[in-house]
Amino acid sequence: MRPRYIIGLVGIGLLVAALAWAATGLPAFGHYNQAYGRVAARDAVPTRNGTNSVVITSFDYRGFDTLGEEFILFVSVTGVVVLLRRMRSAGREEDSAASSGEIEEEDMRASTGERWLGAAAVGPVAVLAAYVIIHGQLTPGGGFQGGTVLMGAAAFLALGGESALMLRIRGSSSPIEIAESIGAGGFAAIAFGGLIAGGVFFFNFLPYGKAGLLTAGVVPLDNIAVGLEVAGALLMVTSELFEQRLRGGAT
Amino acid sequence: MSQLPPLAVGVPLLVAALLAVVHPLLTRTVSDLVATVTALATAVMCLLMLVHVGSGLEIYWFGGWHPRGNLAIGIDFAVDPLGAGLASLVSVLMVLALVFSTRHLEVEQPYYHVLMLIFMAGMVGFSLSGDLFNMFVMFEVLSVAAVALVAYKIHERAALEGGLNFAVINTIGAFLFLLGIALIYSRTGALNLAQIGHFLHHSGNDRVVVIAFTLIVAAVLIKAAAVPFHFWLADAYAVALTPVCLLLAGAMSEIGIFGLARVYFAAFQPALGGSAPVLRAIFVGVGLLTALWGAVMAYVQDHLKRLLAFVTISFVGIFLCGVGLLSADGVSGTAVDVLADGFNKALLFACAGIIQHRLARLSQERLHGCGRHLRLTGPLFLAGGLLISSLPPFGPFLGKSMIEDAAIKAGYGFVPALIMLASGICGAAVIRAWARIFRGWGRAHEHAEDTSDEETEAEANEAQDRTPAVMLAPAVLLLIGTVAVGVWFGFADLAAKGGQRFVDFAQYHAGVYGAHVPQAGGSSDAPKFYDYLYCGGATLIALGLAALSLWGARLSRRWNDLTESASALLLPVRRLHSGRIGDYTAAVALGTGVLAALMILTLN
Amino acid sequence: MSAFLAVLLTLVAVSATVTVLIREPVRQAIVLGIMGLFLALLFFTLQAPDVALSELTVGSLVIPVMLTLTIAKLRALDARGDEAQEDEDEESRG
Amino acid sequence: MGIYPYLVAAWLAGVGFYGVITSRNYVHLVVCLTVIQASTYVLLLSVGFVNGGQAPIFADVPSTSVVVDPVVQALSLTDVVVEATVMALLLALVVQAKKRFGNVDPDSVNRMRG
Repeated sequence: MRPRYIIGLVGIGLLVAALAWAATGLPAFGHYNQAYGRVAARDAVPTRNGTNSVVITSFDYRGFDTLGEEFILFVSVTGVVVLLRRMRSAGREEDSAASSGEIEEEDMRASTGERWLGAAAVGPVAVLAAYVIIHGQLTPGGGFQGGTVLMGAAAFLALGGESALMLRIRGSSSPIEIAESIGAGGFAAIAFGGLIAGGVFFFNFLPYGKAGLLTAGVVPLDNIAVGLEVAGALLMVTSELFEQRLRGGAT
Repeated sequence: MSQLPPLAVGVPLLVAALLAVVHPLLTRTVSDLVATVTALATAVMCLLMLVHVGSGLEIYWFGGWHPRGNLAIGIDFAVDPLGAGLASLVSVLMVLALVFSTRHLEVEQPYYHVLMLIFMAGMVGFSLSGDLFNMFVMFEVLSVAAVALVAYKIHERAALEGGLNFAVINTIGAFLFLLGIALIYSRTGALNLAQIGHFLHHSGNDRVVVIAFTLIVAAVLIKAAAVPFHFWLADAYAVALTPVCLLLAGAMSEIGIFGLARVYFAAFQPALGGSAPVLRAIFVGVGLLTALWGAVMAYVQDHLKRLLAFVTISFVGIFLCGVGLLSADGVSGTAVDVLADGFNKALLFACAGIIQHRLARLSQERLHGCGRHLRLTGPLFLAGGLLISSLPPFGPFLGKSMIEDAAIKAGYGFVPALIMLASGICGAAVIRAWARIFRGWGRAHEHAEDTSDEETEAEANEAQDRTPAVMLAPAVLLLIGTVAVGVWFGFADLAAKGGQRFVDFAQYHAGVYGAHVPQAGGSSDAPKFYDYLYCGGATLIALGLAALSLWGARLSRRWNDLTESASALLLPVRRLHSGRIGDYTAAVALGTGVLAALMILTLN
Repeated sequence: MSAFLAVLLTLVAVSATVTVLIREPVRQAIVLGIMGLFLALLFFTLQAPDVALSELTVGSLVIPVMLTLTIAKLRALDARGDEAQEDEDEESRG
Repeated sequence: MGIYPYLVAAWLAGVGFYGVITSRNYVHLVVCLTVIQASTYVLLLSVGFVNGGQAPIFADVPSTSVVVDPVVQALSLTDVVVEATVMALLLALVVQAKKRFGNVDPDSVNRMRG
């Protein structure tokens, strides 16, 4: 038994014991009773005419946190690009041409059935994604979930063997990259819009509407920006890894 | 209310996103220019904030969500002198780093600039934020950006290892932070620091609070790299691009210390203030251990950047002592020392970068005597070494003397001696490196095992024959800064007021809830005679130790046996820095567990 | 606390333990996906549909996909052997 | 029984730590990190739960009904997606590591660094 295991197990034991000990001091499960959450929930409807107080909380009350989170997304994707693509930046054209050649071979292995499945799945999934994103302030969902679903559409493409299309998305990867950057920048821009229109960073400066899609002021816009950002980010990381795999598979 | 606080974070983020959009249109020069100008603008904004806030407190509520009664609904930036000061330090160092990196061949636009800007925005946001979860978010932003920057040199094995260790340990730190937030939120129903503090002021201390505090402390100590959470640091700093090192060593470790101080004084002080003596003992103990550990490890390093990385760890320990005294004096002393030594460590890393640029390697053995022709870098490096050993009367001396006075005032009379020892050994390591590299003094091959050949891969692929001005100028400016901090005593008084403001929870709470916070009083008393003794002593230790290790063998045959046995004693400690992520994680788990046990036993 | 909730929590704990104990990456990715499923169910039961939706898409779609791609890449690199590694190095310097 | 969810969260954290410490494969290690991360979500969401509370979404329930805490949900909601890309960054590092050292064993660092 390596000394590391002993040290580690002792540490873990103490840590878990400490957490458990703290748990005995927490309010019993289901008896949480503090004002912040109640106020956040109660106010969402009257002040913003939205109904999903979770989304209102994360995009309006605590919008600045979400900005930070979005840039964590952004910066980690940039990191992935730095790590996986930068080495190929020299002569990217020939490179992507070459790898698309490899793609064709890969496609041959995907049965037509899978392809149809993939192709058939894309449309509905994309529509679902759009729905989830724009209804964020009303029903469960929003930019983060919708963006992920949107990326799922692309994943279906990949799984369905339509890698050629996926690669066309990536081969000239600027569209996704730009969409992603616009998502990140757009969110910040909306915050600046609040500064310009309302004199306060992240001020929710649009009319709150009565009911339906156009409520909660800027929250729907935020959701769309985040949706772009998330979909772009996840699509980029997966396609970078995908590309890596294809290159690896080659030769 | 001034709009500077959100702009200081929002502008770099927006520019970073735009850079990523338009990068196909930009040449390297343009993106250098854009990034540097943005950093400069941020620095100006932070300095304006610092001037504007004086020693008061200014609150900015995002989205205009002012608190209702006692309930903070939105997120606030609480701009106080020390927070604004740290933000200014960060952005100024960023400007210098970006200037420094304009001649870096490794750097590839635009990703590098995007990462650097977001890194800076994260650090600025962390030092201004007044909301616990927001601090966590900024913590994540700067960690992830830093990981990408450390692993930037993808074709170097060491860089990847350093990046991986850094990434894993800091991700774990983030999770600990989040667990702590969940616990404290369930107890207080608040995320705003002042509101948490207010709640705890009435509810008092209990086990949930203790464990939450422990977890958050562990997280920030991982970031600050205090023993035993420090292992990742040497691996990461040794391999990062030099301009990144400027920021890592000059600002990021300090960010962790700042986070500890902020979380304690603004949120947990009302509950834990009663047991301050216990906490003081814990923090000062860990701090001294870190200071000495880092110093000794620095002394035995051969690879220059790795040496400086351990110097950074040692100084983190000294900062932790200062903050851990949990007194206004300690905090203000630490503030001065962070400023002075932040510049100073950045200066040394800049010199290391120049050496790497000119001589394309970093192993002292392989550099022996090679630096004779670097007429300007040599003196700069020596000055840095002397300042590391807190040579009176310059910046590091002022900072350390304030910390030492605070320690003596708090009844820790033995702390100054140990700080003297630690900074002396660090100085010895640096000065000896200077003597070897720039003078060729002493014998080559003092170290049996040269562990660093793989890390000495050049950033510029081959040695350059002249030092570009954009590399020399930042170094000179950093030296001037280090010296100036000590020469103009205004810094000390500002820091004293800032410290007063920082530790005053009642005023902080009042300010967050809209009351006007008056300018803080208080001024620093000039260093006493024994401060000169301690710090001068450190310098003497540094010179003596350096001289001994260079020529000791000539004095007596005994010396060799002595060093032999000493390094034999040290071997187990060195083996702990194995570069293996499993070992490091085990150390983190043990450290957190033991910290929790200590707190449980003493605070409850 | 409802029995259903208790069962879900237990399932999460068990699947997490299994995830950690399995050392073979591909099976591990599958079990991780299952854990994501349980987590999503748990969050839904905890009245957190938003988080459940995120966890469902991320935990049982995105992360497994990323893992599989990575594993495939690593396998491919194994297949290529060292000479390929050399030219990668060249490429990265160029 | 009132603290069972918290204990599960603690267990997840411990198990994840164990996996990271004993891992011999970087991919496995990254997965273990996601396990630790799961513990944070379980803890956050269970501390915010209210017996008999509805989801804090008033599309289908009256705005007067008892709801669970939306704040913890907002906190974990964003984090779930974000951490996925952080994992991607780690995996990218792993792929590079494989390229450079030809294996994915965290213990393959064979020289003493000191």
